[in-house]
Amino acid sequence: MSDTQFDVNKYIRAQFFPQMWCPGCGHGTVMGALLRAIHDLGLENDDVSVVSGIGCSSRISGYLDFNTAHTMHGRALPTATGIKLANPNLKVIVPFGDGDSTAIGGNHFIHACRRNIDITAIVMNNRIYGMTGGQYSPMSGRGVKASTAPYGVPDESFDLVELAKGAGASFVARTTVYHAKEAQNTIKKAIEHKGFSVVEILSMCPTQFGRKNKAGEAPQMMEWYKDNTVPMGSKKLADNPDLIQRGVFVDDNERLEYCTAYQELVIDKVMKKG
Amino acid sequence: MSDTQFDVNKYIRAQFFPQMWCPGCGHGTVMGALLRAIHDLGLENDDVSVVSGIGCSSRISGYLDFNTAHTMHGRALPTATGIKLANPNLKVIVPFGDGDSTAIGGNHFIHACRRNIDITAIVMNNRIYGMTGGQYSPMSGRGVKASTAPYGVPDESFDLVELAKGAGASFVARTTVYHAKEAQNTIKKAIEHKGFSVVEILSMCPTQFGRKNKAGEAPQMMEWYKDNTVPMGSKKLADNPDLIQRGVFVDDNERLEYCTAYQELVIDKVMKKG
Amino acid sequence: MAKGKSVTHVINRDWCKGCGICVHFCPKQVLELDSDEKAVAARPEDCIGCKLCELRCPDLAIQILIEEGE
Amino acid sequence: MAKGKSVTHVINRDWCKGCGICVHFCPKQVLELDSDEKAVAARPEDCIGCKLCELRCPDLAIQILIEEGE
Amino acid sequence: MAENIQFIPGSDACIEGALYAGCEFFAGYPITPSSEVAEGLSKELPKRGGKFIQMEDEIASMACVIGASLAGKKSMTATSGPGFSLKQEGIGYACMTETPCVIANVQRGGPSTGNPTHVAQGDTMQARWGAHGDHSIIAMTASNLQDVFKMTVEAFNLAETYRTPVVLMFDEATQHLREKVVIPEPGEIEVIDRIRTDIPVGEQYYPYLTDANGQRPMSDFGAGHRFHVTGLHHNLLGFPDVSPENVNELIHHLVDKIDSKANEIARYKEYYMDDADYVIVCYGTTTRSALQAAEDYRNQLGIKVGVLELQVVWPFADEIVREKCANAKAVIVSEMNMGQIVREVRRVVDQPEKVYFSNRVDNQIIKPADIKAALRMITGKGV
Amino acid sequence: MAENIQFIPGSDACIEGALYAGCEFFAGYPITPSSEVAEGLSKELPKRGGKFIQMEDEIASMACVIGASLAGKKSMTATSGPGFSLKQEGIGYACMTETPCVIANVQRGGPSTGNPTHVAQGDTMQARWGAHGDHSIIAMTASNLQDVFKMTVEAFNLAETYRTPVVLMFDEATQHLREKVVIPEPGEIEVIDRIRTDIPVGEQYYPYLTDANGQRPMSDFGAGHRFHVTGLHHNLLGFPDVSPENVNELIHHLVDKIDSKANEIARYKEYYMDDADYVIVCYGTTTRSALQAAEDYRNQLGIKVGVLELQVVWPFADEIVREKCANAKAVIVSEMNMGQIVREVRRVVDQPEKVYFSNRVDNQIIKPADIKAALRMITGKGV
Amino acid sequence: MESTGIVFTASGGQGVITTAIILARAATIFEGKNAIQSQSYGAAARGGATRADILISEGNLYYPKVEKADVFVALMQEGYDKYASVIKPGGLMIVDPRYVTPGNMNAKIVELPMYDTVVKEIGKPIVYSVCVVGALIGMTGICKPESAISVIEDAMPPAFFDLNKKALEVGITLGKDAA
Amino acid sequence: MESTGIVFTASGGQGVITTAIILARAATIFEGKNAIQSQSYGAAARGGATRADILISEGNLYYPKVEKADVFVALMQEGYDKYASVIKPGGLMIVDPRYVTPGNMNAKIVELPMYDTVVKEIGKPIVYSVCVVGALIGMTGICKPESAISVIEDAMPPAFFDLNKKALEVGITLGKDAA
Ligand SMILES: Cc1ncc(C[n+]2csc(CCOP(=O)(O)OP(=O)(O)O)c2C)c(N)n1
Ligand SMILES: Cc1ncc(C[n+]2csc(CCOP(=O)(O)OP(=O)(O)O)c2C)c(N)n1
Ligand code: SF4
Ligand code: SF4
Ligand code: SF4
Ligand code: SF4
Ligand code: SF4
Ligand code: SF4
Ligand SMILES: [Mg+2]
Ligand SMILES: [Mg+2]
Repeated sequence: MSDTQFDVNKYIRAQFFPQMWCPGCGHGTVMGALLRAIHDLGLENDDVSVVSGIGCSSRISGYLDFNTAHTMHGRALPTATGIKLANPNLKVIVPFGDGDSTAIGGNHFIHACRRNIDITAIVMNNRIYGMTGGQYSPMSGRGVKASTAPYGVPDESFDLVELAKGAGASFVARTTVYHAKEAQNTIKKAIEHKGFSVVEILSMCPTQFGRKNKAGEAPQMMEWYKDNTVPMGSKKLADNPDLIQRGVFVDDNERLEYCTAYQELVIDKVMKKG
Repeated sequence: MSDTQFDVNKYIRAQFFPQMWCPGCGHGTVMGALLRAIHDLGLENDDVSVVSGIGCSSRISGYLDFNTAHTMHGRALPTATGIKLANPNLKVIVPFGDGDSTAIGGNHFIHACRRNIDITAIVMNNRIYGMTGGQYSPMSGRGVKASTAPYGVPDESFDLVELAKGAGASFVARTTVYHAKEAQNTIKKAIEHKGFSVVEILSMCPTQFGRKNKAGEAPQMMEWYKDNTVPMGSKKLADNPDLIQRGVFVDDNERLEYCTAYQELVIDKVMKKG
Repeated sequence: MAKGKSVTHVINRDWCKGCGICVHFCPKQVLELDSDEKAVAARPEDCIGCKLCELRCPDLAIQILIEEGE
Repeated sequence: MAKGKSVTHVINRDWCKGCGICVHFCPKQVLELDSDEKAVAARPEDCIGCKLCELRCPDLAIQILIEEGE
Repeated sequence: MAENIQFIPGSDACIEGALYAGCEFFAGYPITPSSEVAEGLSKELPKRGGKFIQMEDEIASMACVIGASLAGKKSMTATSGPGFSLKQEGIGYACMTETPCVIANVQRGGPSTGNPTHVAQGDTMQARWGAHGDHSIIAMTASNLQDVFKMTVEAFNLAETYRTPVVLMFDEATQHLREKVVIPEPGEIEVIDRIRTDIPVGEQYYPYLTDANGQRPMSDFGAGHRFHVTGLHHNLLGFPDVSPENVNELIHHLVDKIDSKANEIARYKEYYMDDADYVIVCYGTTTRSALQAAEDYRNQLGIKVGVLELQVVWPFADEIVREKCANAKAVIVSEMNMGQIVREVRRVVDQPEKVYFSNRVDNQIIKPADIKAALRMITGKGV
Repeated sequence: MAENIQFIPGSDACIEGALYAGCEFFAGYPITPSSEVAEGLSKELPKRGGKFIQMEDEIASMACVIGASLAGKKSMTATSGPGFSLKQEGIGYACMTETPCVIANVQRGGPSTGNPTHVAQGDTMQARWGAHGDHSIIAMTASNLQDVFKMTVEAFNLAETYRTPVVLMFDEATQHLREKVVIPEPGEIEVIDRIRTDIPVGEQYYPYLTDANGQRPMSDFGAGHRFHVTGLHHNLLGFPDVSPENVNELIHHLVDKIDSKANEIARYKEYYMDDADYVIVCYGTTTRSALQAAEDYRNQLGIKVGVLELQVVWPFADEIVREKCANAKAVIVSEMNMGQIVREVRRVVDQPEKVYFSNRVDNQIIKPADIKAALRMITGKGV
Repeated sequence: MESTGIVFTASGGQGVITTAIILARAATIFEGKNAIQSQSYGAAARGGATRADILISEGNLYYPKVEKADVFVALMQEGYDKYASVIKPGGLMIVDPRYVTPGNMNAKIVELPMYDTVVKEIGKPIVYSVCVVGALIGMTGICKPESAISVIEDAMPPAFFDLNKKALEVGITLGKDAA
Repeated sequence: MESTGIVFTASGGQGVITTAIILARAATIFEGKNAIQSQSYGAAARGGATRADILISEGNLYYPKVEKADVFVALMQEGYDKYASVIKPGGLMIVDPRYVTPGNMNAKIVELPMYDTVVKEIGKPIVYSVCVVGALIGMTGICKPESAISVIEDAMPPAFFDLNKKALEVGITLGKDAA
């Protein structure tokens, strides 16, 4: 644990600041929470690898002074899996968009959950494809307006927490950019967790989602998360079941982590045999 | 509902029989259950489309006298989605392997669950890649021996029922080839269900899984399913939580089906507007 | 045999692959594999017409025909 | 201002994009956007050092420095 | 106005073309700079009872389009470089199963994620060779928006005629610029509908039997001619058959049905070619600058430069290009890549050594000056 | 025995080669006929502390291999046609990010699912052009198992030397037949290890800066030179830079670093070429029958037939092939496809009209008789 | 056949692409000319200077970017700095002094306070882009006012027609006065 | 350099590929010759006739399939029917009469009751494939018995060595007797 003062400059590539995200883009808040969590954990820059896909969110890897890879759309997790398995000493963190993680990358997401490889996935969920101009994502939800859903999205969204649970993730949490401190602490716990951890952070895209859905400017969109989320199991849910729950839904330390499993069940086993 | 006598010849392409599956391959039993369910429902051959991927299991489409497509490995569901959305009158059934559905096809699987498109997915789960020579699948489970896991599989398997639930499927069931009548009835219910339905049928591959795992011949492997599964919520679970549950875990008719959603929320809406 | 019923075991020997499933699970030990490893109804008179063999046969090789009365 | 503490608002004007988040959510209305649409601490004396502005700023543009005592 | 004149971007020209051709189904996954095609069709298709679906990725989109086509709908998808790479397996399946469909690949800077908002022509060879195994394919381009419209209509026509996927190789520049497009009246451009079998339901239908017209008439899933489709080597009934004779015949069919019809399939435009001493061979956006260079050389120097614009790039029109270049003192191939079609031109002309290459790979539209630089090098004169 | 002689299938020869070269990581997804490579490495790698992982699909496998390589491990994957198509986007990313890795593509009958258990060479052009955007690639083959071993070692060497993905274009026939392989002692064949930077940790490291040796030394994730990797056009530091100058330079680098080194990268074998009047150009399994045909013609007819076996097919060795074929009365290109490398040969030789094509596309190994039929056609004599 | 090339530069929200399209559409659809409009974005995905090009001609138009602009319109300093050199020697350069302080240029530089005029006379900054169309027409006669009005009528919701027409007229007056 | 081509055909479980490999390995590793072994499967993914080819030569070996077999060994009727025509005129054809009834062929047909002998003399059908190796050696001398024994020693678990050696000897005797 770090007891020094948090200095953002330790963690960023300052030459790229101000970053390219739009004014009020929630992704920046997530980045702040991530850096503070890393600071809280006292991790060295060299020991961290940040791997992202493609999307506004995924630009994050370029801004951070770690071992960083900006991969292909949807392929952050398998690339991160290669990095982690090749060098289990690295703390591997994968911050990526809702599209990157649940649309094109959905398969890698569920398999990373299943394998329980020690990677922290941070889904920067703005419920839209920000980068490509506001097409709907699997997280948009029915009725949302998007550039490919001028009459409203006809399909249901995933509940990412349920999906991760169903796929077997051993740490699953949800928070929002409004709850920035909570986000920081949740990410911290997730990184500490030995196994695959998923943190969904409800983020916002004022430019694409906000405008098309008359959701207001960034502060109003942040307000919405304040008003429409409650801590896990809150009593308010009884009255209003549409409220979104925040919290740590799964935190299971019993499940064998993949790199450990490979070491113990394969390498050690064959070495002992041999 | 059909009241005529079940005649297998009505549904098969007899020129390909005896089919190419190994002696005792469970996939044949699944095929039988499927055909009986179709017969029970009184469906006309012309009204049914069977779409599969690639694998021993997926050879099923070639054997059946419907509108059949043997697609690419993992791509049965999106192909079926195109067929169904283009012609919602067809009953579209997708029988495919555990590898086809949950490995390479895992993303399409969860998205079909999410969209709730009226397709019946029948996962012929033999816990192995039969066709390619017995490599492990995401359904094999830790410790299973496979041609790519000579020291035992290091990774955990999916619980397909949980995965489908987590992804939002509106009908989710599990049964086994031992419980052939139950399988028939479950498939029947699944086809009747308006929305995406998932039926996991525990099948067996004596050739690849059986031999490598000393699981005995086909009858012994079938026995195993008798001994190691129980109906959903059975009391036996208390004593032995490793037992696998069978039954219909989700059957939700409230959720809007995708073709209907598209018709009502998009086409009808714009037509009314226009 | 079930009272008042006559059961015929139609076994398609070209399709049967001798997996033994029907034999193993027949509750009445009606079936056997012959020397060609094909299923045969060795004791048809014991058959109760439960059709479990038909339902489980992976090769669609057995059909149980039940005629009521005599 | 919280007793015995001195709070400095370090706002990086090059990085601030004027989104207004810090302004909107400051519990004490300490912050404002100026005519360049940049955040400024208009009423620094009201600041309670809660750092909510710093935590939420998407542009890492605010830092709240708190010095104990005087 | 009698004429339907529009001033629209290339993406809209493509959408209008698709609708004119009778496109009823679109499945896609967004990617710059192709997304506008999806966006436009998400708006327009349901107005006509057609369907638009956004899939989870490009692979699913391609499979979905194939499924819809099997069910009888004229279907298309649109993508760009990375997505085009992902669709290759599906495109190969469409080739193998002879399922008509249209794939727009709006090219951007590559390789990899490259430069999403800028222009390139780096996927030209990929369109021909991107999928594994022997096959052939039709790929088309256009240099102005009227032709974007027209080639889109033609793409659907060729897909149905040859039962094959057709790739529209547009690029960021044509998609994003706006220009006048005259939308023809219905009937003005021929629209070829799916060629369906007239075998009565109940009789044996061979999905892969060539009829007297050289066509392989189709049936729709659900239309009563229950048949089988597989990506395995298959016989005329569509069932797997890997006997050497059958495989040999199948592979030849898949390649020959397109490559041997190169002259029929060819679409190209000639500008100032009658008396051209120098021929610029080009396709897509580069044509625009080639035309400028040619006119300037003619008008200002009296040097007879002609332009041969290939609108169908695959199958490559060997004979046509050879013939058109036969009398040229020099041929300049102009592309926004490191040299793709120039290989073909060198392969087919009688004197490869007179073929020069003028390119640009900095994701900027090739300029008239770029081509003039090549002309200056060859002719010794410049404007 | 002093020598380590083995009688093993091609898949094992490939595995032995990979282990000899120091492969430490394999990620893959099974597919016939490549699965044996995965199976063997799943057994052998952990014995040496290496890692094997079976991923959810080929796309994930390719990404995983790239990740492992970034973390400093010599890594490979193996696949076949359909999987090779799926890996194209990842291969392009590896090209763009200059990440060394080895991809074995064990070719089978295509297109699409085709004929998984039989042989073909239908993916030759795909290896070069399968990924979108301008890039180049190294692709190698072998016709006997000693060379399968050797080329596998060389593939790793070339991958590290040129910081690029290298494709091993084996086929079902070489993978499944068994033959004698002599495993050399360690050191007998040079093994090139990753060329790592000697910039001290803490100083500015440029991951894409060419040093005085023409190399771009690497660092591993975690080794202290924190750097960035992206598939966007990037500068020498690895950060996005889409300025036209930078893009132009990058694209030229990616293509030129390989294409301009074609002579250095080239590996080929000459048989009876010294005095050959007729040259058979071939690669992979077809070479075996070409050799038989050449020997029979020489021994029985005294007709001087030579064989030029290309072991590196990409970059195509333009100059070498031109030179070797210069004195031939006729050149026969023999492939198990509809004509892929023959296009290159025609492109590079001085007299394309003397290049003949002998093929087979029925998924059977090309026979000596097939090549002799071509020789008979050309020479008028037969054996 | 000679063509006229106009380059606009502005920041994302200023609607300069709309300006360019209205002009180009007026020329093509209502005056039978040819026109091409294209735009480019900076390296930045968001924000930064937008550039819109139009070329108008009685004849054919090929290369779609303006290589040498007859008219350059700058509504943003960053864009001005980046693109001003596109102007033809002696060309016409129109800037809105609210946003742009032009430097020394071999061009006829006209400072038109378009934004302030719109705010003053109409009060709705949203019609700024239409006012710019008017100003250009007023200064150059690049197309007939009626053509631009027809485009507006065609393309904009009727409720906004009067407002836009007014903005156009305000622009024309401003332009004419400066011409 | 002349080569000897041998084709085996059997059903999946009969281990004929093992037979072929033992022979080829003996020839290469222990006798310094060249050998190639290859196999093919029918169109059926499962079951059906397996065919294994080996070519042995002192010189180079190229095309890996046997085009004309010096020796043809059939342990299964379906395979016999399918592949028997590969035999060279006058070649040696060995069949196990338990499984195969040979037709008329321009070849020296030898019926060796290998399976029955194995069952009788050893009792473990698993060593059938090694017995076939022995029979071939016995009849043709294609390699030295010691070489085959060395291969067995190398490749098989020691616990089974005696059993396999015995099977080899049984086969050799059977072969020699028929030679
Ligand atoms: C293979 C591929 N397909 C599509 C794209 C285009 N693309 C880039 S980012 C993106 C979606 C981004 O959405 P998300 O992940 O939610 O990130 P956001 O921009 O919203 O932060 C898409 C579709 C691509 N780059 N590559
Ligand atoms: C793109 C692609 N990757 C891999 C394969 C190889 N392949 C064919 S079937 C199969 C797995 C089959 O397993 P499963 O779906 O469980 O079916 P089973 O054979 O067990 O019934 C694989 C990996 C392929 N055909 N295509
Ligand atoms: S478009 Fe949306 S997601 Fe992208 S930077 Fe802007 S606000 Fe953020
Ligand atoms: S290999 Fe397994 S899955 Fe395939 S047919 Fe045989 S028993 Fe069935
Ligand atoms: S279950 Fe079917 S295939 Fe198996 S033995 Fe009985 S009849 Fe034969
Ligand atoms: S019907 Fe029942 S009792 Fe009769 S043979 Fe079949 S399993 Fe046995
Ligand atoms: S939150 Fe940050 S960027 Fe937004 S106005 Fe405040 S300081 Fe500026
Ligand atoms: S620290 Fe708290 S009180 Fe002070 S300015 Fe920030 S938000 Fe306002
Ligand atoms: Mg998003
Ligand atoms: Mg399986």
